[in-house]
Amino acid sequence: GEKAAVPAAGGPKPLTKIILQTDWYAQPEHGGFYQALAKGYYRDAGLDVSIEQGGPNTIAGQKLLMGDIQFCIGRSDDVIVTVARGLPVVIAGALMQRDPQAIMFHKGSGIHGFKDLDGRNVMTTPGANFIPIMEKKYGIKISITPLDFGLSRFLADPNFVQQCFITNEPFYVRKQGADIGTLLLSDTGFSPYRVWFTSRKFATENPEAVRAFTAASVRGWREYMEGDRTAANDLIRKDNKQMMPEFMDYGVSAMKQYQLVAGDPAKGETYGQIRPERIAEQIRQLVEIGVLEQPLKVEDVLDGHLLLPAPGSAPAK
Amino acid sequence: MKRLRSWINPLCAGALLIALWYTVRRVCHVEAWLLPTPGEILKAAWQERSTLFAAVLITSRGAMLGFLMAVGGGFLLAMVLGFSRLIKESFYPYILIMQMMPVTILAPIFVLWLGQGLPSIVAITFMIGFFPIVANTTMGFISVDRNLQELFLMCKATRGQEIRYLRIPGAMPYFLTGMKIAGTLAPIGAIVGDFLAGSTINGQGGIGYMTLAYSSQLKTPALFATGFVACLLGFIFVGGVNLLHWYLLHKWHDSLVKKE
Amino acid sequence: MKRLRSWINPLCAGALLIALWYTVRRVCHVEAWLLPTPGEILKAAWQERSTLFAAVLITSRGAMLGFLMAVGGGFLLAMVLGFSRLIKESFYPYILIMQMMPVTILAPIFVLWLGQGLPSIVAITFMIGFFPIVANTTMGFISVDRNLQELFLMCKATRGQEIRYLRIPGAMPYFLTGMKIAGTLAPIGAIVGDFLAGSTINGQGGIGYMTLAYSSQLKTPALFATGFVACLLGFIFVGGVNLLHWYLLHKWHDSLVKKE
Amino acid sequence: MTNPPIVRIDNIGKRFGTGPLVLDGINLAVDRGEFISFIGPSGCGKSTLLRLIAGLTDASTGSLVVDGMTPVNAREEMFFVFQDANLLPWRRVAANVELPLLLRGDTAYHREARVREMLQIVGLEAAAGKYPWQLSGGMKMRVSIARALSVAPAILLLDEPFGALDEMTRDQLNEDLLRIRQRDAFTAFFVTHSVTEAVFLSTRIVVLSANPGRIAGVIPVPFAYPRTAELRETPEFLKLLAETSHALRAVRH
Amino acid sequence: MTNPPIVRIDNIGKRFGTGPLVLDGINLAVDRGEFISFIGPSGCGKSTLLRLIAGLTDASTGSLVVDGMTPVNAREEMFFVFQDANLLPWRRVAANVELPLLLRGDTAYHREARVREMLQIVGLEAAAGKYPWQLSGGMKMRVSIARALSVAPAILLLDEPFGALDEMTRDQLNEDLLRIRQRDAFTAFFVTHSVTEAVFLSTRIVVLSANPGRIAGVIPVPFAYPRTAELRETPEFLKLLAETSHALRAVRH
Ligand SMILES: Nc1ncnc2c1ncn2[C@@H]1O[C@H](COP(=O)(O)OP(=O)(O)OP(=O)(O)O)[C@@H](O)[C@H]1O
Ligand SMILES: Nc1ncnc2c1ncn2[C@@H]1O[C@H](COP(=O)(O)OP(=O)(O)OP(=O)(O)O)[C@@H](O)[C@H]1O
Ligand SMILES: [Mg+2]
Ligand SMILES: [Mg+2]
Repeated sequence: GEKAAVPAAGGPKPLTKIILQTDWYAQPEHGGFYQALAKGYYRDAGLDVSIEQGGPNTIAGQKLLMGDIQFCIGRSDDVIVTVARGLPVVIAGALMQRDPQAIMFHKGSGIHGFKDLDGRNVMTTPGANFIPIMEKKYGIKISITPLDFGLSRFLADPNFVQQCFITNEPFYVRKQGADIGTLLLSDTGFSPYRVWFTSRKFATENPEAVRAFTAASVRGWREYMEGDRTAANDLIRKDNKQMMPEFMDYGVSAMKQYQLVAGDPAKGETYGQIRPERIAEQIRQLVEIGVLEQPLKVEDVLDGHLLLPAPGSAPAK
Repeated sequence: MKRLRSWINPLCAGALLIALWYTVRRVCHVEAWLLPTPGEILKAAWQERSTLFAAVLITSRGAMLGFLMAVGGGFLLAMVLGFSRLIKESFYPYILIMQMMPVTILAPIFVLWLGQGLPSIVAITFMIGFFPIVANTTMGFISVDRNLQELFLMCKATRGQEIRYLRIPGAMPYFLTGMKIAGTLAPIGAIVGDFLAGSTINGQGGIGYMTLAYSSQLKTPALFATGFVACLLGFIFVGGVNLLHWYLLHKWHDSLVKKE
Repeated sequence: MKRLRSWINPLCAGALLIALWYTVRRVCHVEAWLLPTPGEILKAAWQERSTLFAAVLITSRGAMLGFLMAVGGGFLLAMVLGFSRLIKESFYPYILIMQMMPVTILAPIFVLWLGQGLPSIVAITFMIGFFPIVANTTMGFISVDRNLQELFLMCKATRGQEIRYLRIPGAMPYFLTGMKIAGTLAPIGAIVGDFLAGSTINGQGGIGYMTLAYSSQLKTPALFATGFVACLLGFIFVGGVNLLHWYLLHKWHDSLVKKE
Repeated sequence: MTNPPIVRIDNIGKRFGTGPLVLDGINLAVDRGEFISFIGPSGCGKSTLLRLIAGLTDASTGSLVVDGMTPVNAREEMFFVFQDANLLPWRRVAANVELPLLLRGDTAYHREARVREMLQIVGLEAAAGKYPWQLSGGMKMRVSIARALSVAPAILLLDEPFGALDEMTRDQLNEDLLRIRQRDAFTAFFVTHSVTEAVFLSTRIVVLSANPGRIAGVIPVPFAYPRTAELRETPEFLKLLAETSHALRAVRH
Repeated sequence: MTNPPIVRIDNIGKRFGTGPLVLDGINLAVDRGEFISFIGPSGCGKSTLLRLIAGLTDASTGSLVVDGMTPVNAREEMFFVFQDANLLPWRRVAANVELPLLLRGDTAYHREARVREMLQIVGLEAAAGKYPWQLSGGMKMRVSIARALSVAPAILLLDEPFGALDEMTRDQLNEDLLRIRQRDAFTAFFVTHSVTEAVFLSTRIVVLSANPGRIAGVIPVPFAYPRTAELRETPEFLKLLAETSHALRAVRH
């Protein structure tokens, strides 16, 4: 990572330059970052943050290690696999306590739970970790069609089953009058976080910046979910003209409805929180299905010094 | 009169195809979100005109640069291969590998080395378009009339002269055909590039991005409009190549000369 | 001796490229997860051999059928276009549209009409491969020597006879070049088809599926192994076409005849 | 009542595109069974005239009737020995000779016999299995001649068929041609640069002048058929030869 | 002390691939400035012999030395008028004639003058801007001749250059060729089917027999240069003509 060379003498502290690469085109699922950016929380924390949008083939992990970017977004299980494959990255904070990925199906197709997927064809990401875990847990076998991010085949075929973001696709298919049901993947018992992570190198060299980024992001997220979203939404729309207000509202309400971002307060979950136990559980599950040849230590993917001080407490300034 | 006919025929055929299209929609009960009618597509194109226009501008840059590089690079490569049997024998298999290696696998490397956006898109377009040119031009080079080769031997022509004055002009019909194929592949290449290595600039993506966005939003008419816009882009390439074809060959080549 | 040389050269070149590869890894500090070494790739290929083998079987079926259909269909289409100026003028633009329309847009329609799996994959492979054949063969058809055309006029040859005995043999060098291009595109077509219309039957996907799976699991060496397996498949096609080229042309065509 | 001419050329003019006149005011009526030779300087329009008769190109002015039809419709009755051998490079010698027979639907049995016969006439039995690129220039032309003779057309158009052949072969083929003519009674239009050949073969010799091509004179050849090699030595023959040579030389400006 | 021969052919034999012998036991030593004509039946190997001298094909047995070098190395001094005109279809007439000059690096100024001169000799000034497909057969050959003459080679190989030309043009070009030879003193190897031409042009006539091609006889032509059109009418000329014709006919079996 490179730092901005702003002279320190007497002036403001030099800002650390940070690029966050998201996992998709700008959308409400990135709202908190945009909020923090729009409201200047990053700047207040001494960071010069810019957000790069991802897309269908974002290779964020590699870019992280090349030093092209400093943070990116992904599921915690993918981060674990990334580390296991020898890419030294580290999780810094959770943007969602529960992953928004879900299975979407037509109401009339006779699916009520995961068990009913047995023998069916599901359009999803090949190689996704939830597949073998789900198959194992429910004793089912599915066949897979690669996800093409389109929806017309789902609409055309009443028996079509497709993976989706619960905050996203249901909006469009419902608009076309489809009567659909969804199953959140985290209900399978395999519940990864959606996290932001950085390279070990950057974290070691700039622990302050990482902590500051996490704190400002959490602040942004809290405000995006609970406060006035206009600033963030304007920025999102600027980055992605396809974002209609109606759609963004839907996304936010879905995130709220399924307690995706802050999690379940009853369980003590909150914005940004990462619990090592959950990471350990995910590692165990990944070993069980053979994705990991040998178990990792939680410390391989987490660095306690970087995480928020304690569950539930206010974000550090 | 002749010129008129050359417009009327495709128009009639087009009308026929459109009629067929509407019939399919009716008879097979296909829905708009799967196969919109030309009318719906036009309407969507009009509604989205500013977005589409901006997308085309972005993509056409990548397609054009990639196409030009494929043409230039393919031609040069074919020339090198034609120049030396040794090089051809040694490296042709690896050129084939490069062509046949799925671009999805190489895309991450491009992105990391060239960065997200235009350079990577151009590289991907190049990858997709250059082989037809290499294959055709090489075939043109080695198909040169033996008798003319003997003439050049008698002239003590250097290898370079032989290539310049004999093989290149002789291979033109093949080269231009390769260019035509590359021209149809260039927009596709840029779209694939957009998928694999694109980025949105000021919130505006290229055609590849738009197809993804529209298809994930179920805006099928707009999706098809995007497709046709991509075709229009392709027509510009193919039209340009056809003009070049005419310009270079109409004086002498059997495909164009009107012998009375 | 000659035969030996034709093996040694590519092998030397290959050794050179592999050395270059290792050097790039060393010098540019590229990591295994971006560009694995040939050794790592081979290891991964060996570890995943059963999966890869099954994937190749699945994909090669689609690629082979799609290739054959592209060859047959492209040839027929070129013949029809060569047969009738009217048809050519009327429909060529629409053939171009079909070629240039991004396959992602048409794929859902194929899947709906042909069903998931092989038929759609074949259709997509066909779509990707047929135009090089059409373009080349058409060019071959219209490049036929005028003097030979006059001979056929004097023979009162029917249009069909002219095509069979004059245009088809005369267009062979062009047609075979088109076939070569289609051959390199066929595995890519099947892989794209796998992306867009494939599904895992009995838990086993084709090569396209495997590239997606490996890349989402960050198994980069295995990903590259998949790519090389795709190339191997392509080599079979290109090799077949080369054999055909030799068989059909070595007796008379300047590209192969050894005139002493 | 006389028979109508098999070919009637009426005031034909020909220019290519917007170029200069290549042929101008050509008038000629040819009866069935005649053997017409065209001689004239290089580039005067002889090949063009043959192509006009064959309907391979259209006259710019004037009219041309072949056997009561347009040239294009009368093609069935004609065959052309082109100035270049015009062989299909992918067919062996025998297959090249066979081609017109194949195209008109003759049986394989008949074709084979016919091809063998024709190759024998032109002395190429031994080369039947060769490809065109393996032939010498003269051999190619002989294949082309064999091909034309194989169809036994009513009208034979020959554009310098024997130009690439040595004297012996040429004389031999001249005699062969007359022998076949005796049997098949074809009408011939024959372009040559050899005055001897023209006098030996023709019923009439048409001398063309150049720029634009015009008929400078028509020389009737009175010798009766069958003509034999001895004719070449007779004083009448030599006289006509000198006369024709003179007429040809007069054409040059 | 005599000069060494410019071309020495020693017991040359030639077969293509595993085919029959095409040329057998050819021996010939040619002095600088000679004009050697080859005559013989079609397919006897005349073109092959020229191609051997030019180094365009290798002898199967025997040795061939051109100006003390291998044929390939001596190519600089040679030029070939091929049996087919062999023009580049994408170059206009003038550009085709210009080609060898261009390739050897002559200046544009010199090239233009030379091309104009050569086209004038072959009578094609008016066709300078035409493409090959717009030319008559004879015109194409004349372009090819102009191209060869333009480089003024020390050794000129001519494969039936005048076969497609009318008598007048041919005689004219014969005389032109001798005139140029007077000036440039090239050595010529000349294939022809016209005995008259051979006798008129040559210092020696080589008669070849066929299957395999062998030298059946070498006829020296004693007439002094410069030779003019009148020579053709002299009794000595006619006598040698008859003699050569006889030798040629004797070759046929
Ligand atoms: N490339 C080749 N491959 C095989 N055979 C060949 C080849 N070229 C020529 N021949 C054979 O060699 C023999 C001599 O051919 P060549 O062209 O030298 O004859 P030629 O004396 O020039 O005859 P012509 O007067 O008809 O031009 C012929 O029988 C021909 O079939
Ligand atoms: N397709 C064409 N386009 C333009 N001009 C042509 C074409 N064909 C022939 N010509 C011109 O027409 C004239 C006559 O040509 P043609 O071939 O009839 O001559 P020719 O009498 O057969 O000569 P040769 O004895 O040399 O074969 C020439 O000047 C030639 O340039
Ligand atoms: Mg002519
Ligand atoms: Mg010859």
